[in-house]
Amino acid sequence: MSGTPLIQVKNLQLYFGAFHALKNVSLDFNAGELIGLVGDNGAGKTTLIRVLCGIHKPTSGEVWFNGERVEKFHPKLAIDQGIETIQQSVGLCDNLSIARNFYLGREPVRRIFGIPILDFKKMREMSTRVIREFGLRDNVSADDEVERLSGGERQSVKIGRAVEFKNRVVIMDEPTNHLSVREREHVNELAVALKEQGLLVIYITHDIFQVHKLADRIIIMENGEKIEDAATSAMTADALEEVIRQGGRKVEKREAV
Amino acid sequence: MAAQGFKRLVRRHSEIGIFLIAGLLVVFFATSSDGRWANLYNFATILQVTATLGLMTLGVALVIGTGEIDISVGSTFGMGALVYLWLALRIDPAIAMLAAVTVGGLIGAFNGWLITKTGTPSLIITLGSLMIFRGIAIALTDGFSFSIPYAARGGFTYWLFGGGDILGFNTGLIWLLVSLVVLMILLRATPFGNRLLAVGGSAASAHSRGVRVDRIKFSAFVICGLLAGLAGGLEAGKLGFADGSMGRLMELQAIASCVLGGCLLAGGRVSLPGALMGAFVLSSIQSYLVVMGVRPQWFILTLGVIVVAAALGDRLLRQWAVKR
Amino acid sequence: MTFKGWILAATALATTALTATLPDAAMAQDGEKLRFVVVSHIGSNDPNMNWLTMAMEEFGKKYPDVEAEYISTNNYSIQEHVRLLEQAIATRPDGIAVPIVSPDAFEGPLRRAIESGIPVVAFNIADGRPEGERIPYVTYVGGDELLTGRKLGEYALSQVEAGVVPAPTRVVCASHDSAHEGLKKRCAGMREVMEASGAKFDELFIGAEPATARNTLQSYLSANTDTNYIFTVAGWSAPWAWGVANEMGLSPDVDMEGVTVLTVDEGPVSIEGVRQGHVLATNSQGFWLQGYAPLEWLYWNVKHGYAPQQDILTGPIIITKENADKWSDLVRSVFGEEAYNQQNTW
Amino acid sequence: MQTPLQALVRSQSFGAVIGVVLMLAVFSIVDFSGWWRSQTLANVAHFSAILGLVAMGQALVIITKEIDLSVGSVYGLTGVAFITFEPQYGVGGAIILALLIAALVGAVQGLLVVKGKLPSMIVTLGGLFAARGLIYVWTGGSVNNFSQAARINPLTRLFGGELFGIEAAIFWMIGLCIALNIMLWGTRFGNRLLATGGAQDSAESRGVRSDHVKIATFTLCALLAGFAGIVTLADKPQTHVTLGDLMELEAIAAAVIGGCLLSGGRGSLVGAVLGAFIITSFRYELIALGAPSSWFITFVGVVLIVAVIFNQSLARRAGHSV
Repeated sequence: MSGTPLIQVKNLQLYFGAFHALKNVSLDFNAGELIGLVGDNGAGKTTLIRVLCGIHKPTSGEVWFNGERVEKFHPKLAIDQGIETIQQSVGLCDNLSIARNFYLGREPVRRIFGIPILDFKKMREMSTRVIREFGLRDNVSADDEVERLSGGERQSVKIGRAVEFKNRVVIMDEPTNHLSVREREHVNELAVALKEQGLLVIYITHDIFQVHKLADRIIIMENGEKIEDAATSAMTADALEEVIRQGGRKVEKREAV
Repeated sequence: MAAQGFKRLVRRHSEIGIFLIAGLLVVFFATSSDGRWANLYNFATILQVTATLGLMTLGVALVIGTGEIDISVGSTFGMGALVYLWLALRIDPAIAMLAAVTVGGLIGAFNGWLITKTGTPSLIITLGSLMIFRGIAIALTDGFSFSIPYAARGGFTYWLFGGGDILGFNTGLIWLLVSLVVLMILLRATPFGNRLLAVGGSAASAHSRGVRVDRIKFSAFVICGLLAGLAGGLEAGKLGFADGSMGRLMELQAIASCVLGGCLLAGGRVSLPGALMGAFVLSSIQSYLVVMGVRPQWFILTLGVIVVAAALGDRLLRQWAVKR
Repeated sequence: MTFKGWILAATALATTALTATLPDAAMAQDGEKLRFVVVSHIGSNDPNMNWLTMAMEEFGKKYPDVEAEYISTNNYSIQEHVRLLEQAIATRPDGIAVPIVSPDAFEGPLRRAIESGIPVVAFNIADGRPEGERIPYVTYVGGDELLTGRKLGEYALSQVEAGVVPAPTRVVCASHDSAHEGLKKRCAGMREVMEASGAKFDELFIGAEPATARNTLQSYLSANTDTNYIFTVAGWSAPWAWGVANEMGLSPDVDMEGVTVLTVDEGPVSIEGVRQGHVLATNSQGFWLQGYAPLEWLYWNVKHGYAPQQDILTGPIIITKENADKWSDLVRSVFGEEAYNQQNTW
Repeated sequence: MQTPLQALVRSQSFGAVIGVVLMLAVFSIVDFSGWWRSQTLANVAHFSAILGLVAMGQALVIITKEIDLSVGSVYGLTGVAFITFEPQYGVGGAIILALLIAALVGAVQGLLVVKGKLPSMIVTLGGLFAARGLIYVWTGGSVNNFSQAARINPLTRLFGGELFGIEAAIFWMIGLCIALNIMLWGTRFGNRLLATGGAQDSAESRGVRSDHVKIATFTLCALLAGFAGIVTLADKPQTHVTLGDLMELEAIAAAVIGGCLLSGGRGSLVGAVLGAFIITSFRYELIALGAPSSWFITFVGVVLIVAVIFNQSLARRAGHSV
C-alpha cells in the first residue's frame, strides 16, 4: 500500500441531537483493500458509512478522499466521486420499476429538441442484463415495480446497481441479508473480485467468521468507537470475536453503573 | 380470466377507477337528463370549469407525488386572477398572463422554500399561505373589483388566454391540454419526473442515490404555483372579472380531484390523467345537479357524500385488485 | 361484507340519494310546459331565499303550465354564479331571471342567451350602465343597493332632528362578506350620508360565523368607544350587533342614549327588531315581488310579447316604527304565523 | 426530577407560553389602556374559551397523527340541532340529542378513516361539506328562535350563564382542559393515544388497538366541537346557518400554534388553549389598531407559519426528531 490512503477519516464526531453516535473515529482506507467493518447492532457501523457516502454530515472531524478534504456532504457528491453504496434499509423506491430504480439519480437521457428524455431502451436493457446475472426470477422484468420483489431480490437489485456503476469504492452494508446460501457465496465472490480490480471494498457485517475469510483488514466498532483495527493475517477470527465480546461486556458494565 | 386481466389493469393503473366512474356517470347523466345535461353548450361549460380546476389539480398532483400537499392553490388562483385582470386592462394580456404566472410561481417558491428549509409539514405552511394570500386578495379589492367591459375585450392575446372560444370550447382548454402533455412527458420520461416520484416513494432512498430531495420538492411547489396562477388568469380572462373571492374553496376540490383520480396522498403514485378525470367528474356532478334543478341546499351535502363515497369505492376497487 | 356486497349497497344508497334529490324529473318530460330558471346569488346561507322560493310557489299555483326552478350558489361567489348561469343556459329554458351582480362578468353569457332567443329578466341587482350600453334584458325588477344605504341613513338623520335618537359620531357598517358587491354598495350609500353629516364611518368585516362576528364587533366597539351607530347589512346579524352592544352596556335600543342599530331586509328578525324598539329602521327591497314579478314578466313576454319600457323598482321602502305593524301582518301572511314566530330570534 | 421551570421548557406548550408573554408585552406597549380593561379581557377570554374547546379536540386528533377538517361544520350542526330540538325535547333532551349527533358524525368519520383506510383529510373534508349541507337542508336557510322559557332554564344558564360575573364557557373550558389533561397523561387510554400517534406500528405490536383509539379520538373531537357549539348558543341563542363557518382553520391554527406537531405523538392541550387565546387576542388588537379586518386572516396565516417553525425548532433543540 503506497501513497496516501484513498479515504482518510480523522477524529470524526457525530451527534444526533443529544445522542453521541460516533466518538472520535479515525481510520484509513486504501484502494485495492477489502475491509470488514464489524460490530453489534448500534455500534455505529452504518452511521460511519453514511458519513462516507454523504448522507450524514459529521458534527466535527475531517474526511479526506483521494488526498482532498471533503467539505460538503451529499450523496450526489459521493456518487460523483465514485463511491457506490449498498444501503441496508434505503436505496430502493417501492413505487418505481426496477429499471427506474437502477438509474435513479443518474438517468441516461437522449436530447430531443434539447429536452432530456429518458433513454428507456438503454435503461431496460442494461438493468435486465444485470438482474439476470444476479438470479432474479425469470418472470420478473425490468419494468416491474420493486414493491413486488422479495427481500433477496431487492438486495440483488442494489448489488447489481453498485457493481454496474462501480468506480473506486464499493460499500456493502450487510449485503448478504435475506439471501440464500448460494446467492451469499456469489456476493462474497463478487466482493473479492471487485477488490482484485483495484477497488476499495468496505464490507459491513456482524458475522465475523464470514468476513474474516474475505477481508484483508478487520475494523471492529462498538458503541460509536473504533475498538480494533487489525489485518486478518494478524488475528484469528476467534480472537476477533473475543474482542467484540469484551467490548460488549465493557458496555454492559458501564450501563449498569 | 377476464377478471384476472382486469385486476392486473387496475393494479398497474390507479386511474382506472375514476375512468370507470366517469364513464358510468356520463352514461347515467346523459340518459336521465333528457338532453339537458348532454348538449354541446353544457359540455363546453363543464370543460371550461374542468380546464381551470384541472390546471390547478395537475399542479397539486405533482406536489402530492412528492409526498407533500399544497392547499394554498385556491388563494394562488385568486392572486393570479387579480394580477391578470389588473394588468390586462393596462398593458397587453400576454404580459399580464406572464405576470400572473410569475406571481403564482413566487407563491409556490415561498411555500417550497419554507417547507424545504425548515422541514415543516407542508399542510401547515400552505394552510398559512392560504390564509395570507386570501387576506391580501380581499384587501387588494377592498371597495372595488377588477373587470373588463364586454365590449372592450378583443385582440388575439385576450382571446388566447381564456377570453374566447375555439370550436365552441373555451381557449383555456388548449392550455390544459398543452400542460397535460408537457407534464406527462416531464413526469414519465425525464430524469426530473423519475426523481420526483422517487422522492415521493421514499425520500431517504432517493437521497441515498444522490437525488437532491429539497430541490425536487421546491420545483414541484413552484410548478404547482405556476399552474394555479395560470388557471386564475384564465378564469379571470373568461369572466372578464376578478374579485377577492376568486378560487375560494377550489383548493379542496383540487385535492379531492387528485384523490379521486388515484393519487396516493402518501406520495409516489400519481396519475395526471386520473386527477384530471377527477376534476371532470366533480364538475360534471355539479353541473348535473344544476341542470336537473336540484335545490341548492343539496349541492354541498351531495358533494361531501360523493367525495367520501368515491374515495371509498376507489379504495375497495384497488383492494380487490391486489387480492390474488 | 364482500366487495360485491359493498358495491351493491353503495349503488343502492347512491340511487336513493339521487332520486330523493331530483324533484319531479318526470314532470320535465311534459313538452307543453314552459320552464323558467332563476339563477340567484341568494343562497342556502341566506334566509331571504325563502322569500323568492315562496313567491315562486305562488306563481306556480297561478300558472300551472310553468315550471320554475331556483338555483343558487351556497356562498357568494361570482365565479360560481357565472358557472351556474351558463349551466342553466345549457338546459335551454324558456326564460331566465338573474341578478346582474357584475355587468362585465355576466354580459357574455347573457348576450349569448338572449341572441339564442331566451328572454332574460334582471332582478335584485340591475345593470347600472345607461340604456343602449347595458345588457338587453327585458326589464329589471328590484331595488337599488346604494339607495338602500342612502335612504336608511337619511331616515336616521331625520330622526336625529326629531329628537328620537342622538346624532351620529361614528358609524360602523358591519358586513358579513367582504367580497360582496351589493353589501359594499349598501355601506357606501350609508357612508355618503353619514360622512356628510360629519360622522366618522368605518366598514367592518365581521364574517358570517355568529360567535366570530360577535367577537369582532365587540372588539371594534371596545376599541372605538365613540361609535354610536351600527348598520348591519344583513337582517340576521342585527340581533348579534344589538346583543353585543347591550352586553357592553351601550343601550342599543332606540332612545337618546348609547348606540343605535340600523339594519336591512323585511324578514321577521328585522321587522320584530323595529317593533320591539331594538332597531331604528330597516328596509324592504320587495323580495316577494322580486321572486314573483320576474316570472310574470317572463311569462307575458314569452306568451304575448309584452316588454315594459322601464325598470320596475320594488324598493327600497324604509320600515320604521310607524309602518312596522303593517309589515308584520304582511310577512305573517306570507310565511305563516308559526314560521314567523320561529324565525324571530330576538 | 425536573424543576417546574425545566418541565415547562421541555413541554410542548413552551412555544405558546413564550408567544403569549411576548404578545402581552407588545400589546401593553402599543395599546396599554385599551388592552388591560376588564371589558376587553372578558371579551377575548370568552371567545378564546369557545375556540379553545374546539382546538383541544383538534389537538387530540393531531396527536394521533390525523387531522379533522370538519370541526367547524360539526360545531354548527350541533348548535343548530340544539336549538331545533329544544321545543320538542326540552333543553336537557336537546343537549343530549345534539351531542349524540356530534358523536355520531365523529364516529362515522373515525370508522371511515380506520376501516376504510382513507386519509383523514379526505374523509373530514367530506364531513365538512356534508355536515354543512345537512344544516342547509334541515333548516332551509333560517334557524329557529329559542323560546324565552328555554333561555332561563337552569340547564341553559348552567352552560351559557355567568358565575361571579365570568362567563360559564370559561369554567367549562378550564374544567374540560383539566379533565382531558388527566385523561391524556394519566390514563391508559391517554397513553395509548400518545403511542398511536408516536409510533403506530410499535403501539400495535404491544397490543394497542390503534383503530379503536382513533375512532374514540375522532368521536371525542367532534363531541368537544359540538359542546362548544352548545355553550355558544346557550349563551347567545341567536344563530344562523353559517354557525362555525371557517372555524376549522382557526382551530387547526390554534392547535398548531399551541405546539401540536403534525408528525404525531406530541402536543399540548394547554398549548391549544393558549393558541386560541393568541388568535382571539390578535383579532381584537388588529381591530383596535384600525387595520382593515380582512388583514386578520393574513395575520393568522403569518402567526401560524412563524409558530410552527418556532415550535419545531424548540422541539428539535429538546432532542426530538421531528
